[in-house]
Amino acid sequence: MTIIQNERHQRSFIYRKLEQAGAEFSDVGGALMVSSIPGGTVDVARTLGVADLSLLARIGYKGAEALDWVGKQGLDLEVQANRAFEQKDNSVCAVLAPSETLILSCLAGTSKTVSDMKAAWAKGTELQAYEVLREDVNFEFILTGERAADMLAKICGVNLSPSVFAPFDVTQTSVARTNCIIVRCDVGKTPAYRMLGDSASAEYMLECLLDAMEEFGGIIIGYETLSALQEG
Amino acid sequence: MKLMPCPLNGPRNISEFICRGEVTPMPDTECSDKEWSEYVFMENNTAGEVCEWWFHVPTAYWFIVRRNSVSEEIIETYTVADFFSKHVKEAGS
Amino acid sequence: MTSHPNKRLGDGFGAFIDVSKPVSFTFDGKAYSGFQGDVISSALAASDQWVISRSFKYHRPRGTFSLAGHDANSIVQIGDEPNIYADLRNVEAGMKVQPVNCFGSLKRDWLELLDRVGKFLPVGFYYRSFFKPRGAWRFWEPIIRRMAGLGTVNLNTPHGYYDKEYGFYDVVVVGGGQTGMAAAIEAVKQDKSVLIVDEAPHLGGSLNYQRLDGDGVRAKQMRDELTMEISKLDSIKVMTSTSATGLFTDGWVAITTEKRLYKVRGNSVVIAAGAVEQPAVFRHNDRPGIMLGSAAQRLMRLYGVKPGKRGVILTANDDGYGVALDCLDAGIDVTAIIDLRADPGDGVMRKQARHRKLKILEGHAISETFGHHHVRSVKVALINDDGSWTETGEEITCDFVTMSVGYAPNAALVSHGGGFFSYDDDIAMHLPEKLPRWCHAAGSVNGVFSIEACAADGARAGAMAAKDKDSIAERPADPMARFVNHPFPILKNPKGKDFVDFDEDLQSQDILNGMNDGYRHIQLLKRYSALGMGPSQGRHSNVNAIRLVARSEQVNEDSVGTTTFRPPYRSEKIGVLAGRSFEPVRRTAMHHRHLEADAKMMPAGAWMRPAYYQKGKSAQKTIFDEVRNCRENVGLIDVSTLGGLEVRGPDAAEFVNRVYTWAYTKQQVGRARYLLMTDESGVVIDDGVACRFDENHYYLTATTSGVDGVYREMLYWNARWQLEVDITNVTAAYAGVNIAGPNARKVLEKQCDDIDLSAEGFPYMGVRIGHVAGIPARLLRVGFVGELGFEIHVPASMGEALWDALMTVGEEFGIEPFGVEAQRVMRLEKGHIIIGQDTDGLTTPHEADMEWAVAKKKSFYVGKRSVDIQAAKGVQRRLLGFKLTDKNAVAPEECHLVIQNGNMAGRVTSVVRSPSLNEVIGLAYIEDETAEPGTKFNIRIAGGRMVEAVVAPIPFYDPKNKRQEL
Amino acid sequence: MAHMLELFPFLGEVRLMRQWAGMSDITPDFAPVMGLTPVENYYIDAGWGTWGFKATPVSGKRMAECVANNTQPSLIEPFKLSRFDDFSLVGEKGAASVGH
Repeated sequence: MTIIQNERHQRSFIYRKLEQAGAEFSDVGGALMVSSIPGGTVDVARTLGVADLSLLARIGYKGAEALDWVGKQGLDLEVQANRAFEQKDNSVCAVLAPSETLILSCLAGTSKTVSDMKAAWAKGTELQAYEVLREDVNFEFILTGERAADMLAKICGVNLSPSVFAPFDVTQTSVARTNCIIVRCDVGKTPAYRMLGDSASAEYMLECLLDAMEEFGGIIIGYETLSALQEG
Repeated sequence: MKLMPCPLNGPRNISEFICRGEVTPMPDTECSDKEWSEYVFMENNTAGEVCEWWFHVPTAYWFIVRRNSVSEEIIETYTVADFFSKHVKEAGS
Repeated sequence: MTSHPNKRLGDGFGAFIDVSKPVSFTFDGKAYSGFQGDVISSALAASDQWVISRSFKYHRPRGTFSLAGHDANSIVQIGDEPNIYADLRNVEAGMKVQPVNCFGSLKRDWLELLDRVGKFLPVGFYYRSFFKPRGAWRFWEPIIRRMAGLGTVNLNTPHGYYDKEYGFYDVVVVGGGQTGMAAAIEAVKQDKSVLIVDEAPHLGGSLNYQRLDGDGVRAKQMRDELTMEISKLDSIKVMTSTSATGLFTDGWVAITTEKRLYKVRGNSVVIAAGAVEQPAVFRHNDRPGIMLGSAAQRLMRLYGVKPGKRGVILTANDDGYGVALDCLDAGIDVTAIIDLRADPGDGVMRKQARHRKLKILEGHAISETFGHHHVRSVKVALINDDGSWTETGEEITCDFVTMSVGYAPNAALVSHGGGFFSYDDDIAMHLPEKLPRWCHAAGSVNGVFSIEACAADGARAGAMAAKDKDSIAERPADPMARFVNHPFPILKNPKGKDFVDFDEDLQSQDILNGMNDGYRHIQLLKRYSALGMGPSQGRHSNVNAIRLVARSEQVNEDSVGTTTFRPPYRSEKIGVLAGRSFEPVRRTAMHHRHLEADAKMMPAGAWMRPAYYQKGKSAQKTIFDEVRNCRENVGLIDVSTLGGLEVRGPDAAEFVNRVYTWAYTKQQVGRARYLLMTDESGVVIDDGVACRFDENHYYLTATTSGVDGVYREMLYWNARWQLEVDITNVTAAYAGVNIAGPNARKVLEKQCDDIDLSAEGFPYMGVRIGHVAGIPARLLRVGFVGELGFEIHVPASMGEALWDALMTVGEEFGIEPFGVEAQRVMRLEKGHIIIGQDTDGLTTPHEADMEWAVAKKKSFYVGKRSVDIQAAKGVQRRLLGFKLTDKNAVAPEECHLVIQNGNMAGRVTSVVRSPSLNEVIGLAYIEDETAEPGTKFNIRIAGGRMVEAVVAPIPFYDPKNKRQEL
Repeated sequence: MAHMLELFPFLGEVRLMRQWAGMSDITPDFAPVMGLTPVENYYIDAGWGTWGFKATPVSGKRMAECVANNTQPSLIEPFKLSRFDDFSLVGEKGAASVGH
């Protein structure tokens, strides 16, 4: 198969499946991501779509004083487990526990927060905080569309319907018997869920999602569709 | 399926958890072999109120559950810190 | 009887069918036709096909009985799908329906003769007969097995696609009748989200077919009003043609459809499942044409089908008169109404029936029926004041009989949920006594019958549920309830065939015999007589059996107790229960490279690993070639699945020191050290290596299948110790390879320029951080295989790039990938153990011959005390290396027994014919503390033959470990 | 259930009529406990963890002997309750070579 990604060191955990789906790749914030994919239209995304964000920059911090340290770097967050907080550059800081945060890039991959945090961390800290390599330990997908919650109800035992699971709510639970972090981050007016899980299970999880999505006509989409969706 | 009120994640299906058994203090190093083997092998199997170690798998989170082993009613759940500040500091640490 | 199937009753009848859409299908090979909306039973009845199956024990012809799928009579088979309720399954064009449990044809079942010899098949005969003379069972078993069972399973049926779906509601209402709808409407008033589940294709419950008044219009009106209101409320979700099959803790409701299992959580649950109409017991009460009153009404009102031409109505309540009136409206003769009650009072419908001049026999009963494949006539008996009966000699001809003698609560779900019932003598029925706090029972399942009371009870339960109030077993006053259930609708007949349980062909005498055999407790009686153990789970038999027991024991029904309803409410497909099976598969970053290299993959925990790379050769040859290439040139193995744990913080060293057996506080930065972990009982549970990257940072490896448990235990211990340390599972974050072999350094040098790779600069058991092929990497000079080797850990997303880079530059040095099998061979040549293969659930470090990895001076590590106690006691067995004395002998296998002086003295844990040494080597437990290199023993191999082995020092290969330290 | 269907796909269409669950008694070393106890005239034969069926006749016989003589018969000596006091566990897991 022709593997554009072969030229790169960093490769998405599911890039073969993306290629099989006929994905076009291009550079987003230094990472090779799916720009477009046959059939992955905005209408599809409004109903149900899944995009691979695995190569977007993200980082995590753990430890008794981790939240303090993150706060000191100028991020907006509250000590409230399972809530996420959007930053000025549209990156998202999820508080997983009073002692742990997770910082996700904005969908466009243009946000600087994550790289700034990494740079700041490299300088070292006296605080009781520890870095967590979220880029490699997790895959990241985003599920978009009105039917996303209905689809998730087939593989996840937690109620994620928009009426109950508000924007920037976070849940850490088992999805298709794999531990996942789910953050509600709507795209424009479309309900959407960013989903992180065990990177080694990325292909398995994509298979489960596509199987559950079939009933609603959901398929893989690219970031061009996401940006279109963002505009609304 | 039973619901477990996790101190970190709120009520969740019990299938997301693992129980590690009753909170039992580790006997100190001077204890007799018999006391030690009791600690290692013997369960109290209390019929009634027990305090147990529970683990929420998706978040790798340990906490303490006070429940009735007969009625299976979950009376209260605690973070580890809260539990041990409320109760006697555990031996063996 | 010959009525054309397509001629159905008109106005006011046939609510569920669409007469503009005929459907044709076959039953027992014969062509039939019905209409869309028909169920199999109704379509067959419309064509006068009343016999649907044969009974389980006596193979008596059985027909449409409840029309509700409550009885076993209506069980049929369609193609490969067994155990279908003809009462519930809608007819579809081309459907091929088969009757079950008949030998020969449905009409001529040669096993019918069992019916004649019935008296020789007493209750409990399964346990008592067929065992004498000795060996007789061998003759009888296949025959009985063939006779038993309902339907056949095609062993070639493929795995169908089933899945599941979770649902979340404030209130779940089971039952869409008057009560359920009232409850739902009330709950919505408190603006709650509500789910209504009902088995029927339309809401309404008994309002769809029951008669509430003289002129028979009220029920329909009420149904239409209620369903209209429901349809306007979009916070009510309605699921019809769906069964709630189980109710579990905390409002967990299992709901099944053909292909999907719904796992629904309700904050509160309202059970409005109604009541199950009960049969009367008299001789030959099971003939086709004899049915429940509600069944006749369902036939007429739902499907527009006449139950017959001339009917006898047996009743003990006003509903029976309603059936009679429905028959008259349908143009059917009612030859007589036989009322068990001497003084029936005056219900609205009874008034109407008398007004219509129907023949009514009060204080009478049916003592016996006649007719073979269909009821032809009934014998009338007078009930005496003392409860006994005498035949009046009158025989009434008819072609159907309906029974309306009372109800039992449709209690299954309440009982699943943990509710209890007690028998109320006043209304002759079981009532919910204790309910789970979140579970509310309402309507006739709660002993409430009049339509007004049901509405009130539904509203009550709906309000309680909406407010999440603790449930109480209460009910509104319903004066009518006392006139619904007859306390003893049983005419025990000395000539027998008075069936109590139709599923198991149990007659009233069988119940009494069971008790005389000593099985007096209802639970014992059930298991001895199989009462209520058939497909209908006692829905029609439990109550009458309890009444019989109570009578003969001269106690009241309540003290007899009840048997327990267990899930599912209705038998459900195993496929549906299993749902969509999720089997997580973990793949390494190099997974597809392995596939491209023709790897034979094998599971390792949840992971997939290459066992060996086939290259069209035999497994054995491939594996040995991989070994040879690794020993002679250089090999590359994917070790990404190896567990990885970061331990960071001021107390990192102290923590590692507490959870592992060896000493780590003095471990130098930049060095690796072997890790051995025991649990509190001193049993070896995991191993790996500790890499110390700086004072406060350890990077630990753990076994592939062990790491999750190890991580969990570490968190547990630190939750107790509260040391200032962070533990993170980074297994998936790192892809790893081990490059091993004489040429390993040459290959690595081409891709790594920021680390001194020389033996001096990077000695064995050293660890470094740098770059390989420009990828940030952690390098460990450790080796499982005993050659010069480097383990390289890089970010998972770059693992494939690393693999590609090494394979490319390695080409000139003859690099080849090797799999788990080759690695196992090489580690055994080095005498390294594999936790879980060479250790079991009781192995201590000393038994594993690993005292060297246990720090004697340490004051504490998890399991220390237990290890010390056992060490002091002396070990019974020891894991030792062995060789076969005869190189060419047959190699033993894992778990073959070690035999010393004729006694079992251990077992083999690992064994291989070493390609590097060309002899059979292995590890075995030997229960002989004197055993030392040179000690001989036998191994019992397949077929009981013995091979001689000798204890040998390990490592077998390169004893001085020169190669790995090059 | 899912695993059962992997083995026997054809069972998917078969219907399950009744289900229930019960506790299974398991000892720390997976082997039963038989014989004398610290309590006088109190004997124990438990912890078979559902695997006891085939051993019932002989264990019954030895328990009868145990009760009759109030001594631990040699055949079931290793299964005594007090084996846990001195870590003399019975290698049932070993026999089955059940790993962790």
